[in-house]
Amino acid sequence: MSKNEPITQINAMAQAPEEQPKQKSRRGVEWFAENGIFVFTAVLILSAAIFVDGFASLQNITDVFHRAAPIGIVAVGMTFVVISGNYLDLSVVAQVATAAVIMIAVSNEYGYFAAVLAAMLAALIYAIVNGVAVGYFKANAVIVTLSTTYVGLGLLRLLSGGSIFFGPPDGALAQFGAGKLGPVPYSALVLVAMTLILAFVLNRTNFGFTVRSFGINERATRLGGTNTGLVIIGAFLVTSLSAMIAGFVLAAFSNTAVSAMSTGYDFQALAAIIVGGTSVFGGKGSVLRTLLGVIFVSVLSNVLVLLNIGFGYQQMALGVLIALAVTVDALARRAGKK
Amino acid sequence: MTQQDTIQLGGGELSLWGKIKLTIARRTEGRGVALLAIILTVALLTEPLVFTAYQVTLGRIALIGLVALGLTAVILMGQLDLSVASTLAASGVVLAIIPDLTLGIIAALLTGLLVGAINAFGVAIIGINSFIWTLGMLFFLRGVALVISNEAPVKLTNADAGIAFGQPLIGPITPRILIFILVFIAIQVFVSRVKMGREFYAVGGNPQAAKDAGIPVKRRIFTGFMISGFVSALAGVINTLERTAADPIAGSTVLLASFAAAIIGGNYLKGGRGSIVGTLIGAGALGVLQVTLTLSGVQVPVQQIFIGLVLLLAVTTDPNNLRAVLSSIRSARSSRVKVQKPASEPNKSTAS
Amino acid sequence: MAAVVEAKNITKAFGGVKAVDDVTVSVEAGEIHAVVGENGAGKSTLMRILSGIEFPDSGQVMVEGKEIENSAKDSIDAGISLVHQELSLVPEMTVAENIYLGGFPTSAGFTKRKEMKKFAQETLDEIGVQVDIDERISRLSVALRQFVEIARAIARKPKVLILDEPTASLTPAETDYLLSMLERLAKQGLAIIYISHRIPEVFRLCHNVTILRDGKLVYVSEIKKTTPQEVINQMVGRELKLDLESRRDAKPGDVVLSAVGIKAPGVNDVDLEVRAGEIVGLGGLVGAGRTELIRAIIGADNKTAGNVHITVDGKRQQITSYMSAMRNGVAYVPEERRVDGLAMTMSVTDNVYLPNRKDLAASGVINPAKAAKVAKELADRVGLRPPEIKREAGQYSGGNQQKIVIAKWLHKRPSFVVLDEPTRGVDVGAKAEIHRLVKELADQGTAVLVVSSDLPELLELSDVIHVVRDGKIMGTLDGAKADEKQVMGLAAGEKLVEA
Amino acid sequence: AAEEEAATDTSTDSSSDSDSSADAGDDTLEVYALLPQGNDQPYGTTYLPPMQAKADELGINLTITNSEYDGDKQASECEVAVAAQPDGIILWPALADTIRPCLEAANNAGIPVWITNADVNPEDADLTYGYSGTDSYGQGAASAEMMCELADGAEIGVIQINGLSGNSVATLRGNGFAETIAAECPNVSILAEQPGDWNKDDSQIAASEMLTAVGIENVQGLYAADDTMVAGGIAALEARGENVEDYFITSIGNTFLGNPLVIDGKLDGTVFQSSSWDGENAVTGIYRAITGETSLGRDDDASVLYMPNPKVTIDNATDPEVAPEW
Ligand SMILES: Nc1ncnc2c1ncn2[C@@H]1O[C@H](COP(=O)(O)OP(=O)(O)OP(=O)(O)O)[C@@H](O)[C@H]1O
Ligand SMILES: Nc1ncnc2c1ncn2[C@@H]1O[C@H](COP(=O)(O)OP(=O)(O)OP(=O)(O)O)[C@@H](O)[C@H]1O
Ligand SMILES: [Mg+2]
Ligand SMILES: [Mg+2]
Repeated sequence: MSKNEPITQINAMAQAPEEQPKQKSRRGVEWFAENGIFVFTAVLILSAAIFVDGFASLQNITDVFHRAAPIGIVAVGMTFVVISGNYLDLSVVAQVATAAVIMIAVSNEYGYFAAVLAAMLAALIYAIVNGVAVGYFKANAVIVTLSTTYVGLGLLRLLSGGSIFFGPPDGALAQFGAGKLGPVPYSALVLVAMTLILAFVLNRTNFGFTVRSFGINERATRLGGTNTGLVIIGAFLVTSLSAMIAGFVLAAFSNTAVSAMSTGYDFQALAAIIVGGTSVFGGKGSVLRTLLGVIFVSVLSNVLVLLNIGFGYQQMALGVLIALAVTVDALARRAGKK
Repeated sequence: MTQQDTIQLGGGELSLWGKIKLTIARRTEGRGVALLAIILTVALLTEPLVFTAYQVTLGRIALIGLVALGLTAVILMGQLDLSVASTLAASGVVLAIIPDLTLGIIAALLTGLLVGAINAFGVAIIGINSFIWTLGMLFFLRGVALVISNEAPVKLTNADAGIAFGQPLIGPITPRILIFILVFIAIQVFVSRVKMGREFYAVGGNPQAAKDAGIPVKRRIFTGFMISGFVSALAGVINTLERTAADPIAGSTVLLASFAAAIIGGNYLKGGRGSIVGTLIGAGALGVLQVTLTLSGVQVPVQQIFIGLVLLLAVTTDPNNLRAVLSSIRSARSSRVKVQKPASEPNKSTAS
Repeated sequence: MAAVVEAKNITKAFGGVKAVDDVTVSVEAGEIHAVVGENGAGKSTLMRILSGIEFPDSGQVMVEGKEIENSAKDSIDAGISLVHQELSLVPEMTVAENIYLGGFPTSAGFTKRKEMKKFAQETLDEIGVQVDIDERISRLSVALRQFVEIARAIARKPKVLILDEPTASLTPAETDYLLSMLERLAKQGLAIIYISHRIPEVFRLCHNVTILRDGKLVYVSEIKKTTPQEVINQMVGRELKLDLESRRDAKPGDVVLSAVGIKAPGVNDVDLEVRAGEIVGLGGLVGAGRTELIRAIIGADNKTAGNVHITVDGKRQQITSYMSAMRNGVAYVPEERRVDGLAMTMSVTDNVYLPNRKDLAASGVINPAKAAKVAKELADRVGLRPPEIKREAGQYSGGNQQKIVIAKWLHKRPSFVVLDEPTRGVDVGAKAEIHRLVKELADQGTAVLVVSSDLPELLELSDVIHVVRDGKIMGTLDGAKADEKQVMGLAAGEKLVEA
Repeated sequence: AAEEEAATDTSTDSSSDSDSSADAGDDTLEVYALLPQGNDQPYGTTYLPPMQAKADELGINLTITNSEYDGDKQASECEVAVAAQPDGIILWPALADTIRPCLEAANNAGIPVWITNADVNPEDADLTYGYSGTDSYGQGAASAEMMCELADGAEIGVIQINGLSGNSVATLRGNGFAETIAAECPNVSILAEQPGDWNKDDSQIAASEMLTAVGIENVQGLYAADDTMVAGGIAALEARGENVEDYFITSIGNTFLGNPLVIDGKLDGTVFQSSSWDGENAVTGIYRAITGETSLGRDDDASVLYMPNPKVTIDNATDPEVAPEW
């Protein structure tokens, strides 16, 4: 080894461009770009509490949570697909409805256990079809999940006949749906639990790691010894299981289920993910941010209803919000670069 | 290495068949053509009415395809425009609330251009991913359409003009079909023959290279989004005129159908690859399929399942991907038949 | 004679780091001016400023005494043409279109395609490159792309031609061709700025040399008045004891890799063996199929025929897929590190963690402290600078990125290491270190297979050299005795003269 | 009464005399039914089987489309239907304002059109052979009348839950309710309105938020545009521990979900809507049009079949005539 010493020495002395410590202001701007959503959420909640009558009431907090829970559970799960660089899973619309209908229709006949099993089977099928098409056939996720939405909703309507199903008013499901811990409905506890679990899975497990690294560089991930097809199936499976749980929560909350009940969940969940700051290019983002995005969007909708502002304006506000969230982020980043 | 005059690095001369294969390999529309052929064959066998009533089929293709054509201009640059359906709805409402028809049409089309400019502003100037920015626009414009329409359909003041508009012009060709054809030709010529449009491919294929070569990338992005916005607005105008009223929640099926058409037609969502002809073929395949299913009276859920399966098939059969999947299946199979011979063969020379 | 192009006191900082610091360069007509320096010295940044792609913080660019505005278009119009370091072509456009990118000949906005093709063909003929002008770039080899890029630069009829490491992906034959072409162009009065890490090229081709170090200009000289040793010393900032030429004593052990009858697209029935402690080199021209061969061997791409076995600790296992290769201790340093090697926006730690995760977290739950510790050790081992394992891989210079790619594989003590062009675009210092690492691995008993188009490197490292042409091994040479002529002879298709 | 009429003419061995029928020279009549919903919604789901049964009975072959309330899609389906040259078209307008071109096209092709479920605008009625179904505006009005009765002159505040924004049934029912309240009992004031998207969960949240917004102490009544949504509104009140019986609550539908609520005394009144009546009479109507029993326009007696829309309260909720169907 001694013959190598001179070079080692040289290299130790040759200077690589050491990065200078960042200036304070730049740090600040970058911090803001990273954490703006926390600030915005806090500011929105604070100003709503001060200026909007009834916002801070316990009852209203419950309502906000009710708003946030099903869509939030879908969104935290879908974050995996987004981070893997696959835009979104449109088929959550079909999946949530399927799970809800199964939960009520099957449990009425065969009990909860059978219902959960059947719903899990459905979730698994969605995950495998979406995951295989995207992961192994390298098909575009938007179109794949669009087609599984068509097929899934078609099947659901064919099998359920589009009927509205309702559970017994005092069944366990209905009780869970109406249950609260203080002002916090059980469904919101489910959301929080899901967020914590999925945050752990994404950040602290090898599976989550490969989802992130796949989102950044697919080929390097594959050459790092990863079965990338399985990673994608896994990401879709997380999404599907979340959609299933969202379906359960929704079914429990309304104690009814119908195939059209989750219309719009696809883009609403994506909106929350984006407002939270997860990049649709993949790789960058977190489940916790998605939770914040969901809270932000839910609080905003709640406030607009409290102010009795029409639905059209609510949609406009959501649009402006998305634009604002990403603009601030982009401008802050640009300032950070200078 | 002595002085050479030329250096040959590529393949040599090709046979005729080689040339044909090369030409096909250079095109992107293969899957769309195959799908269209299958659908046409099936339609011909089961529901010939699709062809005898071809003006209806054409009308459906135009309905699906018009927005897809504009969208393709954006997709070629590696961008997305999720706001097309909302643009369609909003411009339709703008047309309907303005009593004067001409003024209304102008205002509606300007709305489309404005939307395109705002989209491009977000993408090119602020520098935001178009998927997100136009998602925001999707919600915003839907809101605008609901607000200015007072959340209800708006009847055209001059409904007769609208009905007249829906009538065939020459033979079975309605203005919708004519406009669709004209838009197709215009955009096709634009992206294949006009310098500016041709550069869309450069912007999509390698933005940095495009910029370095002095192509005004931002201006191209503006042009692309404004084309998309304008065409969506045009679709909104046509729909509103033909139906004599504007629906603020119109276009619920337009967004996804136009994406499907563009993708079946072989357009690559990351940009730089694809063609307007492909989009036309994709729209054709989807349109014929839908009309066939409607005509044969298949139950809607079954129709949905059908269309979903066709889409899934179309999107999973990219020839390149398919080849890769097949060969990895093959090698996975061969891997199971392990040669269990011990390492006893003589150290034969590694090369000869 | 007056300078055609002059960059005056150019300064450019990226977030506090001065990439270019008050640099002045001028080049005359007919002059070939070399700009050299280590990775990250600021060469590319300076060139991007010259060609109007990057804005300088201060300083000005003059062409024939006139200051030019800072925009890509103005620079092109003023006569500055840049051949980028990273290929800057549009993959789905044709050769002809790429040559005229941004400047399609038009009438009333419509492209004049016939004219464009005619001009493109003329330009290609002028530089003597044969390629189908209707072919899409995505279907061309790297070398061809490089020549198309050069054709584009020349098609703009520049006064100044800048080439940023044009030979990094070229074989000696192609390099040779390119250099004579440049000499010819210079004789016709073109001013040329030439960037390369290959010092011999610089000495063969250039009239003057400018050396950058850490963004600063440290040395300018006429080539005639300096020596390669001096140039290298100035680049690294101190005297470098040249042991690049040093060879190690190989003590090959048992066969680790044996590949028999490998066929794949571009690979034509190849047998190959690599022994423990042995470095086998694969030489040949670009496009010879070496990358395809090694990827087929390790299962990164599918092969159509053949068997591959790896023997570790007496256990002989068949390699059927990349996964099984990895399980059996194969490490792969790919050719294109940006695309295949690294997740650029992930930290060094994460990049190192990727192939080792099953090892470091058998349960599937990550232990960040352990991951960081391993990353730190490996970063130290490969001499990563700065050794900040939390930094994103993309923030490192090319040479250091390559070190990260190698570091990824060291934790597992691989039994068989494959390196494809391990030092392409890497500066001399980092190159020496990478060589040291490769030799160290072999000394520890690892079987090593190296693909290199850099002949001195191939000769320095290899115990055995196989020369590949048309997907076949055309000849095998003893690494200790072979010389450049023999390798090139085989690569270019000449008979092997018995050594 | 309408049902009896339809039942009387079941004998259909004679071929249709429709001059335009190209492919129905023999026993079966070809009819296109252009609907905006089908097996994707509870109403459509229970509307279709009686419709199909009636068609089988009358020897009609139905081709059913579902435009999912997309006016453009329905227009295109109408073009397809006209091109197919059936003996008749049943049309349930997705958007009343947008179907005139469809009617004109069918007319020009000599195909009779029967409107079901939601009538066309008055100026377009001349292009149709008749209408069977309910009056969405009237349903809203009926619900409002019950609210007025319940209020009985007292000054009360109510909140209003509408259907999906932009949907024409939602608009008509909402207007019917609000305008009738304004006209007949100005003592009732509508404090807030929000869409509930025909969903129970959405309306529950919207209702709860409206209660917060206007102050629950100011609210004595609740109206929702259908039973599913009113169930959500009731759930919102219950979730706050309110005694629902203290509130005046009305809606529309008398569905499987709403009827038990009426019986329980939670829902004070709803308006019966029979999906089977609707589906059957759509077929009966087009059959009349095809057989020439009615002609273009609304002049014949038989050209308008109004669905009886009885008000359902605790007094009659268990009567067999108003047994829920969907
Ligand atoms: N866009 C950028 N943003 C931030 N830093 C940059 C950027 N471009 C270059 N740098 C930094 O500027 C310095 C000079 O880089 P440059 O690419 O000019 O070096 P180089 O001499 O061309 O190196 P090489 O030999 O590896 O090509 C490096 O430290 C690099 O990390
Ligand atoms: N124009 C082309 N069209 C189709 N295939 C091509 C074309 N040019 C090259 N190829 C294929 O690509 C291969 C070249 O790959 P590559 O240049 O990586 O080879 P290599 O020997 O590994 O070179 P190196 O590693 O030195 O870059 C060739 O074997 C050839 O089959
Ligand atoms: Mg460089
Ligand atoms: Mg190679």
